[in-house]
Amino acid sequence: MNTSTEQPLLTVNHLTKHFFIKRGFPKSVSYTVKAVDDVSFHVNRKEAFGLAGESGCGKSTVGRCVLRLIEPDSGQVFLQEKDITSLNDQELRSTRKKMQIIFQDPYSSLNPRRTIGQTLEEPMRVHKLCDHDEIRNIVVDLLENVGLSPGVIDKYPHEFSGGQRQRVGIARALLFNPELIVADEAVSALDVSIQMQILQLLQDLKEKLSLSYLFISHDLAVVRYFCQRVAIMYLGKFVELGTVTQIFDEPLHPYTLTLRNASPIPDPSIKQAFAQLKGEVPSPISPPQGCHFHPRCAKAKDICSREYPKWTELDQGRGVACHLYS
Amino acid sequence: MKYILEVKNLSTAFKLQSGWYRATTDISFVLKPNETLAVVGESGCGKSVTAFSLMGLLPEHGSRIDSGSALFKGEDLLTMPKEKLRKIRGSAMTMIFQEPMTSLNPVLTVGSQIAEAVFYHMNVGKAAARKRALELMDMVKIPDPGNRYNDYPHHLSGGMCQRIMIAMSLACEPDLVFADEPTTALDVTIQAQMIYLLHELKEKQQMSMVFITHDLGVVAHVADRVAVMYAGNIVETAPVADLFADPRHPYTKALLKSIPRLDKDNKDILPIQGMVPSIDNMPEGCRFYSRCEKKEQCRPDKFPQLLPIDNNPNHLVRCLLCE
Amino acid sequence: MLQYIIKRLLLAIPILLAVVTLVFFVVRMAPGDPAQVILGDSASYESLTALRAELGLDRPVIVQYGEFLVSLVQGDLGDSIIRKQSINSIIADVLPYTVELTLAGVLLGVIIGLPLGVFSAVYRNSLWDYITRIGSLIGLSFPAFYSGILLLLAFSVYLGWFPVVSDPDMDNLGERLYMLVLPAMNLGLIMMAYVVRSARSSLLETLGEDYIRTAKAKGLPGFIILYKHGLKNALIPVITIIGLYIGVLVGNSVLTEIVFNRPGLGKLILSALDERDYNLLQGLMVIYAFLIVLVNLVTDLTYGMVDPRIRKQ
Amino acid sequence: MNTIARFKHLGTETYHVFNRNKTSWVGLLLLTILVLLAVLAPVIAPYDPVEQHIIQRLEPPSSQFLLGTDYYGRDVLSRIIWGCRVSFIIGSVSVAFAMFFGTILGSMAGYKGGYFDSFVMGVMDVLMSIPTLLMGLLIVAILGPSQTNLIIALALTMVPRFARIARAPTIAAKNKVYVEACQAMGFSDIRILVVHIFPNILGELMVMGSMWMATAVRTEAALSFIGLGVNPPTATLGGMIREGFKDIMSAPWASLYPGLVILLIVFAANLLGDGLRDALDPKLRNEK
Amino acid sequence: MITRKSVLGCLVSLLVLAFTVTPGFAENVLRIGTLGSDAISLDPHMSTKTQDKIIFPMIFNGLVRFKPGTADLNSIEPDLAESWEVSDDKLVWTFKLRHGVQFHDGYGELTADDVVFSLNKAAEKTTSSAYKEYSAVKSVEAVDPYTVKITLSEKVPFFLGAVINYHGGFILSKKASEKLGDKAAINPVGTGPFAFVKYQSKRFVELKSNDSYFRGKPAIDKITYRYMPDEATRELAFDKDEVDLFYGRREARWIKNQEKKKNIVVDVFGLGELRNLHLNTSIKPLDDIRVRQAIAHAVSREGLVTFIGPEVASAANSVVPAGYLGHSDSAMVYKHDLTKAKELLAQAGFAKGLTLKAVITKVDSLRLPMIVVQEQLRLAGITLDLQVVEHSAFHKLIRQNQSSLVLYGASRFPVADVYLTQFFLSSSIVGTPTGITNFSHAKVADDDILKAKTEVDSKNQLALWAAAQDKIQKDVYAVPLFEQYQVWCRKSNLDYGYKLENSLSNGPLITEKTSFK
Repeated sequence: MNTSTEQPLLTVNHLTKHFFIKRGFPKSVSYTVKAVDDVSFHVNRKEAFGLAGESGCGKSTVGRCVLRLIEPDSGQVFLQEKDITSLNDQELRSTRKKMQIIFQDPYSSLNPRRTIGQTLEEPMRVHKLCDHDEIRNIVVDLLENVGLSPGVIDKYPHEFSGGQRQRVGIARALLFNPELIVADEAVSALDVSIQMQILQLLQDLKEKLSLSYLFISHDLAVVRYFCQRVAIMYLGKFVELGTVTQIFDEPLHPYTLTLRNASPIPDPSIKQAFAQLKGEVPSPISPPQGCHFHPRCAKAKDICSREYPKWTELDQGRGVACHLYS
Repeated sequence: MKYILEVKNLSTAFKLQSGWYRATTDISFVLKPNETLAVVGESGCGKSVTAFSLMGLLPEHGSRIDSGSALFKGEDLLTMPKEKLRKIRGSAMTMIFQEPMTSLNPVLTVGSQIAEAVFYHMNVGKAAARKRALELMDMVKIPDPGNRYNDYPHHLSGGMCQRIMIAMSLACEPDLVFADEPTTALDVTIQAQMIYLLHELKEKQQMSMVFITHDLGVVAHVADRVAVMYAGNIVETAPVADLFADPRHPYTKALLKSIPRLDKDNKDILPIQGMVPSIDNMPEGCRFYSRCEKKEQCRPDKFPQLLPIDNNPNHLVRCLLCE
Repeated sequence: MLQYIIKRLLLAIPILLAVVTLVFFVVRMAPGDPAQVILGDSASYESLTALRAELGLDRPVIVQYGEFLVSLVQGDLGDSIIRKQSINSIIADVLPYTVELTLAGVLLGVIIGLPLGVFSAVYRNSLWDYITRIGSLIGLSFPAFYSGILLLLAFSVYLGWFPVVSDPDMDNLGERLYMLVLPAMNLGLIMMAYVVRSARSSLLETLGEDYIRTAKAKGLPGFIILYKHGLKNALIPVITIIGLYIGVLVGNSVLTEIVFNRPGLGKLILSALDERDYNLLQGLMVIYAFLIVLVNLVTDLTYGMVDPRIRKQ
Repeated sequence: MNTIARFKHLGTETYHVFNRNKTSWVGLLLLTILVLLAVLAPVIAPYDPVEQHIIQRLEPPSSQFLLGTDYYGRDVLSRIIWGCRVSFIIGSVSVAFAMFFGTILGSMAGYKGGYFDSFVMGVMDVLMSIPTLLMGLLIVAILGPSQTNLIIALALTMVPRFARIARAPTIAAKNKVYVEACQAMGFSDIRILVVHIFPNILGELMVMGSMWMATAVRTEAALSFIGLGVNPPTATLGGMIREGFKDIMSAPWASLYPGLVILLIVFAANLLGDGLRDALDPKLRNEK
Repeated sequence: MITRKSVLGCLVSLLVLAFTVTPGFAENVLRIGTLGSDAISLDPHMSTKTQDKIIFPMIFNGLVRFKPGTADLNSIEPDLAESWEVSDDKLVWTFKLRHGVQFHDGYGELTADDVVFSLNKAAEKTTSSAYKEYSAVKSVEAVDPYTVKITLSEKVPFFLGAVINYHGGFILSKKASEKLGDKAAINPVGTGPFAFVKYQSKRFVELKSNDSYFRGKPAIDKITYRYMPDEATRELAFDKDEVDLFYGRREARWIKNQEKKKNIVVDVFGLGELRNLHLNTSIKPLDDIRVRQAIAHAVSREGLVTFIGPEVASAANSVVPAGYLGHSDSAMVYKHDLTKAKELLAQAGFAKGLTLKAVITKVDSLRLPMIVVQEQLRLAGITLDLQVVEHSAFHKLIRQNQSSLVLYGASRFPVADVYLTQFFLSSSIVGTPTGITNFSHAKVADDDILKAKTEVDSKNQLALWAAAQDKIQKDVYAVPLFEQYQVWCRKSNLDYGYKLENSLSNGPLITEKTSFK
């Protein structure tokens, strides 16, 4: 698993993104939401890196900042050696071919008024990737790759089921032969039986095309199944990072533990202690002082309410941000 | 009374462009007092439609109940006068919905929405209704109910709103609660709290519950018995331990094999191939036929019945191979 | 709340200023000459020039604009060119007529329109719904002057119930109300059409919301669901429509005033236009723009009253 | 209740809803007839619309003059037919202009956001705080009454409305995931706007187009009624009412018939717009 | 929803009121429905608008007046002046004032000072729009409180016209004018049979009887003079007994309809207003006389008279109105002849037709006939591109030389000189500093017009005027179209107290003798 000798495909250093929102009637107040706050990680080649956390923790924002669909406030994102945050529009467009995204919602991520063929052929036309006559062949190949028959090419998105649409979304992401795919809750909207089909497809493609994934999901079981390494986010910050076995079998951070314990395991013979969980996810507008998790933490100490814990690197690329370990 | 609810051969149809189509066919199940039945299935399998049919909440236009009966404490919900059903609804039989934020009226205070249920069913004054609402809010562990009473839904988090919904559904001490994916829209830590709360309340209140969900993990922790639905049919129903330990229907088996688990390395996961047939294109025979592992041993044209297996009246399966 | 109102009014200042500036220059681009209006057809070139100088119309437009702004800030719209009367008092004379006409129109429209819209939504796709919808669409299509003419023909000429000239004595309340009936009805019927339509569609939309389902699941009586849960939410878009309609209403009130021979801002603006009374025209446009800004403010405040999501955060 | 929603979604198509909505067919039919009348005016109209029969002034409807004659002894029917033509030209051309410029401004503002948005919408707000009719009044008074000036006046009053109509769905579409997908694909802003966003707001624009065409026809009639319409001897419906109004007692046909035709045009356009809206709006679609 | 009940209550009460309230009606109140949407000015020296001209003689007097109901220059009778004398050279006029004439509102007795003040005001450019009429006045002096002497610098064709109860001739109270200052314009104080009470802009002027009027207490107690710009409204208001007297439509068809009604008398009277079609010879191709002749032949007077109706209009044969001193019946008139018109056009090089641009006012009395003319010209192959504009814009555009044809005409003091000077003298050409209303840019008759002004012998004077008219018409600087009379309708029990044949003010004179029978 240790690939530290090789250069990572994606390196993210101290990524930060704050949103300003105005709210209120009659008096409006501006708030700063630290959606992503000083986040660093890397994704190795042919690796699926998971990003897990509850809604509003900023995991999707990280994914979009990596692609610069959202402009990060500070920090760098390197694709190999290229700093994406410093590219101009034109350079960005060509670099984006190496990084693509699969969205959560297979219903809204496809333009309802364009056929599958149009959706897939358009980027190739725009970027003049190949000869006009070849386009169709490439698309057909691609569709076969994602498990769709070429006959769907003239159909509209509404004629498809969710799973099929997600396959189209994947095909679109593969158009430019990318190296990195950001999968933003790519299977969350799908039914369980379809979920696995898509995950397997992604897995196969990874092998076949040497892809890497930044896999964003709230479903820990899916992350465990699909990823090699995973980072847990809480209110804009990483709380823990490590391999899936490390994180899910021996969680260090109390929040990771909480998450793990709260996820119901489909086995009635295992009794889970749901009763111990308390508190709500605080609003990202006003996160608690000190460690964001301390009001809900069973092991909170005095210092937890005062200082945010430093990120501590442990062995084998494992890291945690908790006063218990610093 | 042996059963609090006894549903027989319920079929509900919807109107599409090209005619009426059945969303659920031949739904039969029973519910004992103080029992939780989990109805599990993928989206579109008809689990919510069943609950709405029983609650009388189907849209007035474009839907109809084709056949069946549903005895609630001995009275048929499907044929009783509307006004009588309305009086049962919200008092003896209530429902919790999936989206707590949109299911609460944005322009009314949450407290008044709870009190309203009390006021219209329990024949008490406004002050008493308010008092009862505060009690209920306390019961569902809303901190500082006195102040929260006058909050509007948008002031509260999703978890809190769901607690309000639960309080509302328990206002008149119902005998039966339908919970339609009550935790799906919530974060996993909040979901766990909610599962625990429902469990606790059920112990306290002595009620039966139909818990609709697509999450087998949740099922494992809330249900006494499970009904698995597929494409508008119940395909298997069994006590929860039996179902997980010894699934008999090929769909149940495949489903259990296809879900990743957090506590294990998922080496042996196998997805179910193929797709659910669409409502306007249902096969004549077994609806799972095209995706079934053992379809070579089966015939496509015969529609299987829901029958006890191994002579166990608590474990029913709809499968030709098991008959 | 007061702070909010003040803030909104302050925000309206740039809009008003822009309107005023636009109108000021636009009006002066129009051919025509107030001096000619005052002196009549046979005035000589000399006397026209002399009068223009006396009226200060020969000075650079930018200077006139500056003066206008200065007096506007002091709340003074200046004097009418043609009549040498203060515009404030000219407008104050007729403003009550227009305001009472418009208010009566809106009230009438809402009072009749809202229940009809609710009725139509509740019994949707019934014969009555059909009639109401077609009727309201016809109402919406009526040019206000045409409906006015028809009303005038029917009620004043043939039935003789109402006067042809609705020019009441403002001190006589009875006469005032009596003469208000037909013009208000004209505005009200058109207003009603808008209200019926928006009330119907917004109520229908509301009735499909999740919380209505919740209310049903609670076993509440039908009319409680409709009024307590449905209507209050459905009112919000209706208020928007009423607010938006004010622009149409102003236009319609001008036409109504013409047809019913009623004094008011509309007739005033037409004669100011005819007489090229620049100052009066400017003043009127300022008043109109201000009224519209005011109506928007009232609309927003009403939202706050109806919708707690906007009220406090 | 996603099951039910999905069932209803299945196979619904604009055409079917439009088809089922009989009233919108009535609107289309009515409008078609009126447009045909207008287009074929030179063929259909029994008389030259400006030809005066001074001796037969204000004659009641007869076999010679089906809808009677006006103040100058001109055939009311012929003038109505030609008046329709003017109404349609003014209505459709002004809406087309307003739609074109309004859509460009609105969608650019919505897509770009920021200061550009604030500025454009600020200007639109200013234009909107002058009521339509008064705006028309001012402009026609300055430019002088003529068909072109009327079109300019009407278009100018409608530009901000279309800008608003175009802006909101542009913002909504901008936040749609598929637009984000386009950005991820490296498409230019213009391409996204034109190819991906615009088709999605086209439906709404068509609805509003027919509704505003109704309004434009009505406003034109109102301006003509006030006397700021098209120059004589051109027949306009509003102008006919104005001319006829003084003889309303003795010769109601000269003003009531043209009024009825205005009503018909506006009603038909509204009916069509209503039908289109029902057909295009998925929310209302389920109601029928 | 609390308001709902109360508003409903209001509505119900409205309906109840609708059935119970009927418009008030008091005896001896004369309700007049006039034209125009508002008073332009209640200063008689300033306004030349018809709606104001009508009301002035009710409030004011002149030194002399036409016998009520006439406009005959020979029937001028004393008004505020008891008598007058004129020097042999016709340059010095001495008026003896009536004693004991009281101004309204207690502004005291009329004296020579008031007359001097008023006439000086009328001659002053800034305070009068009629100042030109007084350009020959050298001085106005008060000899004693009851004697006024006026000295002229040159002979004037008909000087009494300047001191008659018309325009600049009205006598105002000096005291009131000084005291009221700017407000005098909306608070007129005169000596007439009716005194001003109040003015409500766009609505009405209210007058009350001047009980101390020197000719006796008026029979009418009160006058409401209501502005009703819309013709149909005036008519309907009369039908519904909301007015007793109103400005009617000057159209025969309409009059016939009115006469069918009971309780109505329609008065058709002079002075007629002449409508001339002025051809702007400074605009091509109207500099070509053949084109002008073609237009003259294309226009059909008979058609226009038919259009308006022979009862209220007659074909005009001169550019000076009939009945004016100096009107000539023998001036050259082109007959309606389409073939000839087309021939002439062809000769001028317009065989395929010709397009002319013209503006016309929104005012019906000019616009409506212009549309008939437009159609008549169309039949001859001349397209008239007509732009309808506001009345003041109409005049502005004419003065900017934007209109090739101008249909215009108005009533003036009934002497040919007034008309010829304003419309056909080269110093009156619009666009020049002294320009007034010479829309044709006519120069051809200058000599005759100027000579006639000072011609002592009235026979020669008439001949000069006739020559002028002939020249103007022969060269087609203007085409005389028709004369249109005044039409007023009154309740049949309303008696003016005199026989109404002509009126200088376009409306019936309401005198102390006017009464309800």
